[in-house]
Order: sequence, then structure tokens, then C-alpha cells
Amino acid sequence: MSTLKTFIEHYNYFITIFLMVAGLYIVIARGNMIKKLVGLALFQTSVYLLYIAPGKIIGGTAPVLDPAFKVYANPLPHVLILTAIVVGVATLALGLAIVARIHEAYGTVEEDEIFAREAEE
Amino acid sequence: MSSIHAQLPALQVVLPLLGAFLAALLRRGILAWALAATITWLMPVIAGALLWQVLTNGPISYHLGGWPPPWGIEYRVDILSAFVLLLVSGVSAAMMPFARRSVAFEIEGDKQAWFYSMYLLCLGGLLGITITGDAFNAFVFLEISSLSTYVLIALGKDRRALLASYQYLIMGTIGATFYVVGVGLLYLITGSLNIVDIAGRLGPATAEQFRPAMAALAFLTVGISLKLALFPLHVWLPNAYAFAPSFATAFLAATATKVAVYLFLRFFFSVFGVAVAASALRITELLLVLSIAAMFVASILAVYEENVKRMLAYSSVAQIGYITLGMSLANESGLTGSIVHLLNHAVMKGALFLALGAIVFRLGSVKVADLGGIGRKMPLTFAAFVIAGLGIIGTPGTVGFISKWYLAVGALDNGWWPLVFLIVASSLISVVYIGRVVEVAYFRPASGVSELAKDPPLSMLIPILFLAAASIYFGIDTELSAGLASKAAEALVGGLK
Amino acid sequence: MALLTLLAAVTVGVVRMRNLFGVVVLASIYSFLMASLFVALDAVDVAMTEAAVGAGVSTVVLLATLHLTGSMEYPRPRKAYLPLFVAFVTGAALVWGTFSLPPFGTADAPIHQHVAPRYLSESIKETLVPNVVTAVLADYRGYDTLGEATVVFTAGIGVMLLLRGRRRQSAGRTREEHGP
Amino acid sequence: MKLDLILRVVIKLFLPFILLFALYVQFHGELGPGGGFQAGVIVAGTFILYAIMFGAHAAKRIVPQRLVELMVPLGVLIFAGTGAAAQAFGGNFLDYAVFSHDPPHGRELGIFLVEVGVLITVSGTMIAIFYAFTGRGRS
Repeated sequence: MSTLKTFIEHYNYFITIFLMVAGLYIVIARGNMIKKLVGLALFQTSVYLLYIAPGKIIGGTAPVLDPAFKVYANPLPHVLILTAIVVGVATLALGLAIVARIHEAYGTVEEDEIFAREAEE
Repeated sequence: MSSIHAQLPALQVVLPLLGAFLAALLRRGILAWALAATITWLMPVIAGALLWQVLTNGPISYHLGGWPPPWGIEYRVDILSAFVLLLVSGVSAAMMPFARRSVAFEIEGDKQAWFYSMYLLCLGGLLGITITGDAFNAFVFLEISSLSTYVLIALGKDRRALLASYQYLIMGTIGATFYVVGVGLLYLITGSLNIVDIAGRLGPATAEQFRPAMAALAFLTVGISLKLALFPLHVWLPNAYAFAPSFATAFLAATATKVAVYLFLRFFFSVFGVAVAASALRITELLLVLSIAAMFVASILAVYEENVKRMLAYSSVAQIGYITLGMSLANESGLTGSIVHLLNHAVMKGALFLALGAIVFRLGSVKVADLGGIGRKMPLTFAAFVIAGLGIIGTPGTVGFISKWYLAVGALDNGWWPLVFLIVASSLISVVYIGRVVEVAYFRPASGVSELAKDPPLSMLIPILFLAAASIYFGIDTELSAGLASKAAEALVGGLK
Repeated sequence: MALLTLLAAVTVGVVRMRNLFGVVVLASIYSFLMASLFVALDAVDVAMTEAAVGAGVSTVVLLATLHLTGSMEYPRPRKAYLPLFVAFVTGAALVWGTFSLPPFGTADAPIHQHVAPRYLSESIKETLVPNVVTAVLADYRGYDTLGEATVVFTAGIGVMLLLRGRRRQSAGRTREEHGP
Repeated sequence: MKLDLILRVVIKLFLPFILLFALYVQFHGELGPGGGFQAGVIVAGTFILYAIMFGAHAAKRIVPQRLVELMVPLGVLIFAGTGAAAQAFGGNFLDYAVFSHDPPHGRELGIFLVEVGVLITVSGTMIAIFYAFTGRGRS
């Protein structure tokens, strides 16, 4: 039974890892450049969970100081992830701008088609 | 005076960032260039002063925001980081005069100011990664330099530049995310983000939490390897270098991968030191195999490449193989070879890519077929190309020889004499691809495009000749380069015990 | 825990869906779920940002791009085993690596013992700001935040550099007609 | 068309309140969740909503392209300038304690200033990105 208990105690990690694997899979396997970027965003978002979930203490509260509470969640991961979220959206916006330009230059955003076209020339 | 001295670590990074913000407000390219050049030329002065302080007083610790580590972010300069700071800023400063004409030629007028803004961000990001003593802060600056790099690459004229930029964005972001996962795992087991603090706490933590520590090591290794284009994670690099604007290519080739190597060394030796020695993961063996594969596969790909820019990009992948080879030896001579090759490769590749930039400026092409007779039409530019090319091959008297010498000694120290043979063999392949360009340039008749070519204006020519001269100078007087590198290597190996 | 499972289900949807418009909507839902999860994990600042960014900004930018490019994804002819393998290895390494970490929600994990306690106990005295996240963000680790703002700046200038000016007319390989 | 009209009126009515909320998020960030970044996104979101309803042309009359291009560097300059000012006062970069005789008050001021910087850059950038994408148009 202890395996089951460990499994439940680490459930947050397993889902995080599942999300990460799925995101990474989309990025590597798919040929549509927009979908790849969505996959990349999912991949990054799952990492946020990896940081935030362990910061929680059961019975604690959000780290806004108040005399009514004693136990708070760890604020440091929150700060780091705020930064990471911003970096993520910046990357997404830039990636999409590049994709928009690729669409203008090639008329498609499917990697396979573009590589086929480059190979012809 | 002393207060300025104390503020130097912050200025090293903040000045380029401030410059980038100001450059974004400017309209005219020439003003932005002047701003970028002024700041870039200040950088090696600051880096030199920092190096001097480190050599006389030992490592510098600067507390950003006045908060002591591990609560605040620390800037930490030791010999290795000071060496890399000086390398990055010095090479960029040498290249700066070249930028004015080259960028004016390749980038549209109303975009030049923003181009320099991106360049300064990239420079600031790279310096920030090198100087920081905080693992997460390194990620933030990694992303500053990465995002600006994607933009710089995408500004290439050929539409394939966009593809290259996209590809790099995807791989670079995966790399950075892996890095964040690695740092996160380290944070979970040590509770700290400060590199020195992590290193101190990792020993006891590893005893308790062996598997997360090893997973962190694996994620950091893969993440940083993506950034430094370690074979087979190099696929983004050749196209990125081939289609980026000339100045961007030269700048990135000389600096960006070097900083990634620095980060690798930092984690591998300063942080994990103890854990690596006890590791069951055999990362050094894996690194050795991949390095050798890079040296050969990338060199052979370079031989078959028709675009000279891309040929040199493959050559860069091979040269990165030499650098990681020295790391995998994990002894003092091997590491000295790696670290000194950071500088040596930056100087040689800087000269080569600048020479190509000058050829693009005159010819508009860097296909091997178009370069017929270029050696006679652009004698000084091409002489520099040949000198730096000899360095890539590793001819005695050039910088390339020095690096390979240390690598070979390092291999012998470990008793791995077949490695020496492999180093020589891979050098012979580089004779083939460099030789091919040289043969076309001197012995083929001029092609249609090269007919009217001549050496570029002085502002472009001087940086090329300067870097080529440096590649000879550091090949003869190794006091500064190899002397510092061996001191840095000594400190790193010391961390292994 | 229910939220976590729901997240996984949405992700499966994103992987399978071929209509990119649907993918964007699902990604937006994903962000909202993630934000609710962050609230449950006591990370209110992060939740607010994730909702604003993931479900707001990202969705708008994605839709703007779809407007420019069209919204169908073509299936790839070949099966992708290598990506599956890479993704699997990554996942396996993490499962292997995280299994011995402290269980969820325990207060004696290393991250709660080192560094963070000082923020919780001293920040109100040192900065007069009760929201510890703000205090750490803007002061203790303010330099990271400067870096973050710089990243935003980089993206802003980068996007304008790439998209400003008139679009090119022909789709052919161009050297000179790049101009404004 | 009618529905459109109602939407327009409702949005016009709501916009000031959303902006007010953004300001609340900005200045309440010290007490509750929120801060410059979140407020910046909300401000930008308000303008984007306006632009979607009334067209980019009308939106650019309120926030012209030139202003946006100014805001993007201005915010980070305020942030970095605050840091550099601390150096001028004799502290380390971003050490706000030197701004006041009472260090905690100096830090409070510093936090306020950098949050304003973040607000300006973030809102400017988000609007800039929106303009850039919509300005591209379908041929």
C-alpha cells in the first residue's frame, strides 16, 4: 500500500510531468508552426506547476502577511514563476511574429511544405 | 574613485541594458551605432578592471539591491568569469567599427537603431549570464540574450533567415525550459538559488536526495547543451549563422556559444563537482563520445557545404567539440585547453566571419562558386581569412595550435593517447574545407560577381586585420590567454576534490 | 486533485485537435484551469498573472496570428516515433527524479527551511510591504524583475522590428524588395 | 447592428471602470495580489478591447503608435534609472534603502517606482504587439 500512498503524495508531480511530456511531444512531433508554439507554451506552463506545487504547505495561506495567519506558502517560487510566465509570453509573441512573417514569405506555416519548397530550389 | 570601483560589476551589465533602452528611442542608425560603440568600448575596460581586482584581491561579490546572498541576487566574479567577460567584451569591442557600414548595408534605415538596441541587449544578456552568481538570474539573462538573438537572426535578408530564427526559437526555448527544470530541482533539494550556496548545500543534500540531484544534472546538461550546440543538438546553428546579418553572425559566433560553455563549466565543476565525481551517470564519457562525433561529423559536413558562411558554422560545431572534449577530460590541462580555446576560437571565428561580412558587402554572395579570384581582388581581407583559417586547422604559430596542444597534453595525462590521433585527424579534415575556399580564391578565375570587388573601407578592414593579428599574437605570446586559462582551470579542478 | 486531472484531459484535447482555433480555445481553458489551481496552491499573484497572460494576452496574440495565417493543421504523413521517445525519456527521467522528493504540502521540505523564512519574517519590517511576493519581486530579487521587464522590452521591440513596415508583395525569394 | 450598438455603449461605459480596476491592481499590489505587470496587462487589455470594438484607427487616435513606441523603453528606463539613482546616492544598484533616512521607507518608495516602470513598459509593449499584428492585415 505504501507505493499507492507515495503515488498519491506525489500526484502533483505526475500530472506536471504528464503535461510536460505532452507539451514537449507537440513541439517536437507536430509540423504546424503555430501548434508547435502552443505546445511550447504548455510545456513551459507545466514547469510553473513544478515550482509552485511544492511551495504549498497544507494548512497554510497565501503569502500576504496578516496577523490572523501563521503559516504561509513559500513566496519565492511565486516570484520566480511570475518572471517565468512573463518570459514565456514574450517568447510566444516573438515566435508568432516570426511565424506571421514566414507565412508571408512562404504562404504556409506547415514545416513539411516549407522544407519541400526549399528542397525544390 | 573607490566607489566607482565597487560599482563596476553592476555597470558591466547595466550599461549595455541602459544603452539598449536609449537606442530604442533614437531614430537615426548612425546615432545608435555611436551609442552602441561607446558602450561596447567601455565594456572591456570594466572587464579588465574587474580581472585586475580578482587577480589582486580574489573573487568579487557584489550584492544587488544591497541584499546579501542567498536572499538577494549576487554578482560574483572569479578568474573564470572575469576571463569570459573580458573575452566577450573584448571581441565585441574589436568588431564594433565593422558594424557601421555592414549594418547600414544590410539593414533598412529605419530599423537600424532597433537593430543596435537588440545587439546591446544580447551583449548585456551574455555578460549578465557570465557575471551572475544566481542560477535563476542566469535564466533571465539567458532569455534576454536569446530573444534578442532570435530577432537579430530573423533580420537576415534571405527568407530562410526567418525559418532559422524560428527553429532556434523552438530549440532555444526547450533548452531554457530544461534549464529551469534543472534549477527547480536543485532548488527543491537545497532551498537555495545562489550558485555558491547551492554548491555548499548540495553535498549533504545529494546524500539524502541522490536521484533528484542526478535528474537536475541531466536536465541542466541537456538544456545548456542545446544552447551551446553540442552535437547532436546543434541543428539550429548552421542555418542561424548562415542567414543572419553578417555582423550578427560574427558577433554570435564569437560570443554566444562561449557563454553557454561558461555556464556548463560553472554547473559541471563549481556546483556539481562533488556529485559528478561520485556520479553513476557517466556524463563525462558521454560528453567525450559526443565531442568526438562533433569533431568528425560536423567537419565532414563542412567539407560538402557550398555556402561558406554555413561551412564555417559547421566548423564552429566541430570546434565546440574540441571545447567539450577538454571538459570531458576533467583534468587541468584539458580544461586549460577548453578555456583557452574559448578565446582562441572567438578570435579566429570572429576574423573569419567578419571577412565573410566584407565579402558579402562587396559581392552580395558567399557561395564557393562565386569566390573565384577573390584572393587577388580583396588581398588584405583574404589574407586575414587565410591566417584565421590556419588557426582553425591548428598550424603551429597560431592560436589553434595552442588549444590543441593543451587538449593533447590533457588526453595524455589521462593516458588516452588514441585521442591525440583523433585530434590530429579531425584537424586534417579542416585542411580540406579551408583549403577548398583558399584554392578557389587564389587559383580560379574571377567570377561575374567578384570581377569588380576590392577590399572594403578601412572601418571594416581594420577589425578584420586586428582579429587576424590577434590570432597570431595569442598563438605566440600565451602569457595572457593560456596563463589565465590555466589559473581558471586550476580553480575548477580544485572544486572537484 | 480534480483540477489536475481536468488539466490532463484538456492537454489530451490539445494534442489531438487539428483545428487550430479549437486548440487556442483549449489552451485558453488550460490557462484558466492552471490559474484556479494556483489559487488552490495559495499562489494568488501567480494565478492572477497566469489568467491575464495565458488566457488573455496569449489568446489574443494567437488569434491575431491565426487571422493572418489560417487555422487548419494538416496531418503529417509519417508516424513520429522519435518525438514520442524523446518525450517519454524526459518524462521517465523526471518521474525517477521526483519520486523521492518530499510529499506534497509538508512544511519541513528544504525549500521551506532555507532562504524563504527570512522573507516571511523580515520583509514587513524591512520594506513595509505586507504582500511578501511583491516585496521579494520588487526588492530582494528586484534585479530579476528588471531582467523580466527587459525581456518584455526585447519582445516588444522585436515584434515591431519584424512586423512593422509594409508587407512584402510576392512570396518569392527576395533580396531587395524587402524595403519599406 | 443593434446588438453592436448596445455592445459599444456597454463597453464605453465599462472602460473607465476597467481602467480604475487596473489602477487598483497597481497600487493595491503592496497589500494584496497584483502589481505593475498585472495592471499593465489590464490597461493594455482595455485598449485592445476598445480597438476591437471601434477599430484600430480610433484606438490609435487615443494612443498613437509613436506614444506606444515611447512607452516601451520609457518604463524600463524608469526601472533601471531607479537602480542607477541608488548608485548615485552611494548604495548598490537597486538598493532603495538609500532613498530615505529610514531604510524601509526608502525601499517602499523604490518598490513603488519600479512598479510604475513595469506598468508603463508592459502596457506599452502589449499594445505595441497588438498594433503590430493587426497592422499587418491580410494583404
